[in-house]
Amino acid sequence: MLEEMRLDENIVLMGEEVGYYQGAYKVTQGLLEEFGSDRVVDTPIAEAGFAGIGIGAAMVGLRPIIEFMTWNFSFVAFDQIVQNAAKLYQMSAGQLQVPIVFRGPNGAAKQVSSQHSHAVEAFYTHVPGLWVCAPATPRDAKGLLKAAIRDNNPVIFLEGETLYGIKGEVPEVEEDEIIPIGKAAVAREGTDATIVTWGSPYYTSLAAAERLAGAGIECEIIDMRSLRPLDMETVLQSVRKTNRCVVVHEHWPYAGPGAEIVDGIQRDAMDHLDAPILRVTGQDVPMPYATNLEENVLPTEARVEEAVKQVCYRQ
Amino acid sequence: MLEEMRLDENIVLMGEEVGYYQGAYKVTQGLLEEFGSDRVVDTPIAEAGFAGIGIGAAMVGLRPIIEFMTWNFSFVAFDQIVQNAAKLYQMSAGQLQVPIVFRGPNGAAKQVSSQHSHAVEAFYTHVPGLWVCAPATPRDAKGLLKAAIRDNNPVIFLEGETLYGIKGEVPEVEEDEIIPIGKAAVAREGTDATIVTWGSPYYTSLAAAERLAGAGIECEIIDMRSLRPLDMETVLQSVRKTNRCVVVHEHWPYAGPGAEIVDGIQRDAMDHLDAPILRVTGQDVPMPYATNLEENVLPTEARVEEAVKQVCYRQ
Amino acid sequence: MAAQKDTLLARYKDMFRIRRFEEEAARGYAKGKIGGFLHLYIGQESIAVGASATLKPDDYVFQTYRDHGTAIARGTSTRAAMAELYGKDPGISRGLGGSMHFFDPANGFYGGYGIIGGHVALAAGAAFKSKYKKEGTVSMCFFGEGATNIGGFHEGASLAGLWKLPMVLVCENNTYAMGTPFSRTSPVEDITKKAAGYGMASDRFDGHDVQEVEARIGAAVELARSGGGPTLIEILTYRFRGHSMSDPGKYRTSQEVEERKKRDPLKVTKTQLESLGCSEDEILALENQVEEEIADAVQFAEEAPPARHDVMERSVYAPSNYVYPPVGQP
Amino acid sequence: MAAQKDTLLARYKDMFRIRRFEEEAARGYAKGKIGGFLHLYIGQESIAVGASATLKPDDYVFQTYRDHGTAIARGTSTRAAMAELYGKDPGISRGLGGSMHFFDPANGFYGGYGIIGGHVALAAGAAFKSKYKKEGTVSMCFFGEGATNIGGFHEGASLAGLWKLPMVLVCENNTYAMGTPFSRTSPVEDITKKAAGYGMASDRFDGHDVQEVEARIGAAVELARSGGGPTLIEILTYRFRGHSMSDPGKYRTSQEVEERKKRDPLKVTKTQLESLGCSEDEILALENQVEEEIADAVQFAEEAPPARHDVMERSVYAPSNYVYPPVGQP
Ligand SMILES: Cc1ncc(C[n+]2csc(CCOP(=O)(O)OP(=O)(O)O)c2C)c(N)n1
Ligand SMILES: Cc1ncc(C[n+]2csc(CCOP(=O)(O)OP(=O)(O)O)c2C)c(N)n1
Ligand SMILES: [Mg+2]
Ligand SMILES: [Mg+2]
Repeated sequence: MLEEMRLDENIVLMGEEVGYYQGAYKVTQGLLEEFGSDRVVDTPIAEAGFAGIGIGAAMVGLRPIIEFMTWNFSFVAFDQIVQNAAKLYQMSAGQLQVPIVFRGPNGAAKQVSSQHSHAVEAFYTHVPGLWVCAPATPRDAKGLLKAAIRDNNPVIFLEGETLYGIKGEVPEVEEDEIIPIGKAAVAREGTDATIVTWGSPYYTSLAAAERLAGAGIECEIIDMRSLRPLDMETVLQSVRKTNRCVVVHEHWPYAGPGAEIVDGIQRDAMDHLDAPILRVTGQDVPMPYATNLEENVLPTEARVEEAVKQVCYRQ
Repeated sequence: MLEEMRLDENIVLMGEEVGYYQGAYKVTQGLLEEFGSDRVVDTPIAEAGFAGIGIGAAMVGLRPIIEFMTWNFSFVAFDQIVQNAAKLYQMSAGQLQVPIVFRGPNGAAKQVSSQHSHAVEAFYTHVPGLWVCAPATPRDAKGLLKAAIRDNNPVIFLEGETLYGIKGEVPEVEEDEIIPIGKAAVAREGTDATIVTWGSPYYTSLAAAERLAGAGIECEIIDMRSLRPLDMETVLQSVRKTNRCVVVHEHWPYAGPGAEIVDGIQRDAMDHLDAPILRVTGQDVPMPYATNLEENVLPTEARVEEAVKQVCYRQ
Repeated sequence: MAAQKDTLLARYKDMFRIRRFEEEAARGYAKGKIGGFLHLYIGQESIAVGASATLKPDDYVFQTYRDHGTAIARGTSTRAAMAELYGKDPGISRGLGGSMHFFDPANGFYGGYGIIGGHVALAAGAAFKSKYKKEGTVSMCFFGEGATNIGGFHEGASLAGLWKLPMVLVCENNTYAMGTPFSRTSPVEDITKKAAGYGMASDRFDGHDVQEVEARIGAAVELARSGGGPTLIEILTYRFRGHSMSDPGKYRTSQEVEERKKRDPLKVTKTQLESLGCSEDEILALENQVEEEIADAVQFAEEAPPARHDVMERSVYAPSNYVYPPVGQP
Repeated sequence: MAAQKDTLLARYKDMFRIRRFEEEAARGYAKGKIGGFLHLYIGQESIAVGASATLKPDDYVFQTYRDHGTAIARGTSTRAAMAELYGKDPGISRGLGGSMHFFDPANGFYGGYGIIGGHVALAAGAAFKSKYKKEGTVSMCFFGEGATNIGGFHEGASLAGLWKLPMVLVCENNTYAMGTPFSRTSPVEDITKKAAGYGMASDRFDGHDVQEVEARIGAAVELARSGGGPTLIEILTYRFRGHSMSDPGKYRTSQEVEERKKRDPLKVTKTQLESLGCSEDEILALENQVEEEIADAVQFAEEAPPARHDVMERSVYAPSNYVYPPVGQP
């Protein structure tokens, strides 16, 4: 963010506690000092209002980054995102662009209960006019955020609330590495089954894959990174090789990107499938508070392992 | 509605223009006169407010019916529906129930353009705690509405805006016919391919099936009627018989109930499939105004025909 | 005096253009050439015209779905406007938007919006940019009285007030929101009572006199332009037609409508023109010009090619070849 | 005088119970026994206690995520409250809700809500039912000053004002919304300026004196109960701790906090009690009772069985065996 803001003074950052407080999760640390309160704008608690202000400012030439303290709070701004951000380019027949990034932490944090634990990707991926990114690694987060900021369309940028703690290699400033929106990554190569995932279940999947390797099953892991557009080419290539697939995601089971990926695979690679595709999902309940329950509601390593074994007929 | 309101004075109806104006689409004609303005309540334009009032009143014992003039306007009340209506029963560990029906017309009407043409089922079916109904025929609309009003959970009731004009057999008052939430109907029997659909594409599918019959392909049509819970048993039974399936829906292609149905079929009946499942959907664009464009954005008979032929390898 | 007369004649012409455009739109709708929802501006012309007279070309204007009048007052050609209603390719939104979604940024018109309240924050966003870039421009947002209970209005107004954005919020109180009189949906009769809660200035007046509209809105525009922050203006007006073409308007008596027609802004202005020494011929000549323009617009729309599928598909996502401008030169 | 003393002693005990509960909650959090977000009510006890004293058992109360104090003031047992924080099965929401979502309708407490603004309309809904059923009950909704810019507050307040619902809207202005002082996020300093726009009564006062809180809120409750409609009340208060346990509160100086602690409602009440002739021993005896209660609550929570998976699964959807009551007898 810092690097991009240095490049273009049209980029402004807006959200609750992004300035003086340095970000509720300290993501925006130091930005206020460098850019001042005109560009790093603390807002009142009025998500629909400041999302709308961002969209309006984008229509007339700024390139705002709107932070939702968490994506759970985007529901009060749902109308602005779906009805205005996503549609203005088309309603105006291309006369107005909306280069805006909505970003913030997505998914469950520990024990924050049902109103604060949404994995929102199913809601936003459905809508034409939006791009949706969901990086899992720090490197991808940085490279995709750069792409998102430079894109001329509204981008829904889903950061993992539980992933803020994860450190990883990040390219140097000079490199200016951009990860294009809509390209998946093969995060682990394997021959026996494909695991398609994104966001924090990526780490669950990696761990499960290590355990499965011990049992002689080599998983290929596809980290989608972007959810709209979906890079089905990379997924299909892998499935055509392994002939088996498990999709692992945090969002509720009913539909969402998880089901969309399954639909695409069965449509374009059914002949290559040796078993039905299975999904390991967040359970179909509002998130409970108690930690013993929460752990099982989220996709677990054990459930991933079991699903992979099942598609490999190895139970 | 009338019949139910006569049975229980806890049922109140609330929405814009439901009273004095007799409903924007005249659905609520006559109710004000019979029940008075305490029970048939005209609201200001404040969907989040009156949806919230309905939820609050339901928590403490009323059984409100909240009308959205159209479902497009529910996005400003999205937070209330997803964060409160759907979750209160669980957050309160069963201490509070939310017996409420949200209803209104869903999907494209003719040429009302991008902000007024949403098929919203993908957004609401995703959420545990909600039931979702989408009847296509007048009889089902009546029977399901009765079930929805009597249910103790929040129900999303999607009426077809273009279907208000359709007349059909409706059972007499005395019959008190209730169509249970979560039961699909076999609307047409056939042996060669299954068409799964709901809402106004049901009629498109019927017409396409007639044309296909002329070409020697007999389609079985499953009208889902409810979208959460999904009656996958009925779908699977049909697919196991026909071995081919096309899902036809108005909502945008990315995920939604369309993809969820595909996911369920491939998971539980892959061995019975002789061809990948195809979907005929609303196109992945905000709805344009011009009628020549709109017609093709919506699922057409021709596209249904083509898809069925394709799954039958008869192009 | 002569200058006043010329100005007023110009305003009359602009109002008359809108009136005739709307009448022809209604006719096109009746004939089935125009579809969807069609919300006419007839009776409120003095507001669009008076307001536009206070604005510069690069100021930002946002309106609801009842947007034809405001767009035309800002400079949208009646040809492009009518073609849009007909769903044709040379329409102002290329047939994609229709009646409710006119867009003409080249003329400073940033759109008609279908969802009540949502565009107030968009307009505040344009004002935010204006302030951030020190442009000296003003953002003007129109909405109906029915919009004042919704959260979108509240949040847009709160932020505009907090940040002292260069913005004018114009509530066109035409007495009804669809079939509902304001008295049944608002906790207060006087909308400007809300201004104190937003820390902004306010004004409230009757809208049938275009000169008064221009003067009073003009003061708010000047305040905004000079850094004095936003103003909430309530203008009392009336729509002579139903809410949209499908509304027979049975919730009001014909006496009420007739009563209000006595204050028809066009009639009022005509009387003013006469007292300024304007002859009937002068007015008629001008009306004839407009008649020709509108007839031409209808013919243009009739003959124009239909909206295009490829345009629709291309305008879902913008191309993203964005290159940063050299630092410091946005 | 003796009556006043007894009453005030009771209030003191209720406030002290909340204070000690919150302190033990903080300790449980530090030990890792409690997870998620934990928002303490320390410093604001006079409001929950004073307000609850004005209410009847069947009145409806709604609060934000900062809800322990209000629930306990309404009658939630400290055992069930602490068990909830520990995520245990006998918790007031059976471990499903946690700190932010206490629910105790049996004691007239209709929940703690995590999304700013949303519960204002819910509270209005309870008031709607009260009016519709002519119950004579009142609905009271608490929210922070940070909530007054959001649409949920506006719509709830607008509808309450329009329909004259029996409701009291209590804004606990504790000066900060997370790290943001109110002055940086509100267009006005005095929140009750918004009341005129909602057509409702208002009141505004300092909250450190529980007797004053009780008297002033009591007036609004009486107004609501007697059909006089809602009141918007702003109470100036202060939280001594951070926004939640993860907030070190660096945005304010320790001088500021120390200054405010001089008006700690517990301290203020103690002084009042002394001047009413209360001995230190009397107060201490009462404090000891509370200490025992809280210690017991902690032990109960520690030993209670964990939240249950089957309860969670069963409480996603309510059983639907609803049978209509005989007509006319709801
Ligand atoms: C959020 C939302 N709810 C409902 C509607 C449906 N609707 C369209 S216009 C209208 C009445 C608006 O009245 P007012 O704001 O007074 O404007 P007017 O039409 O009188 O110009 C309503 C309820 C909508 N467009 N958006
Ligand atoms: C819609 C929404 N946006 C943001 C948040 C995150 N958030 C939680 S508490 C809070 C501050 C609220 O301050 P205030 O209303 O003054 O209440 P206080 O915490 O001081 O009691 C914020 C921003 C939220 N819960 N809901
Ligand atoms: Mg109006
Ligand atoms: Mg506060």
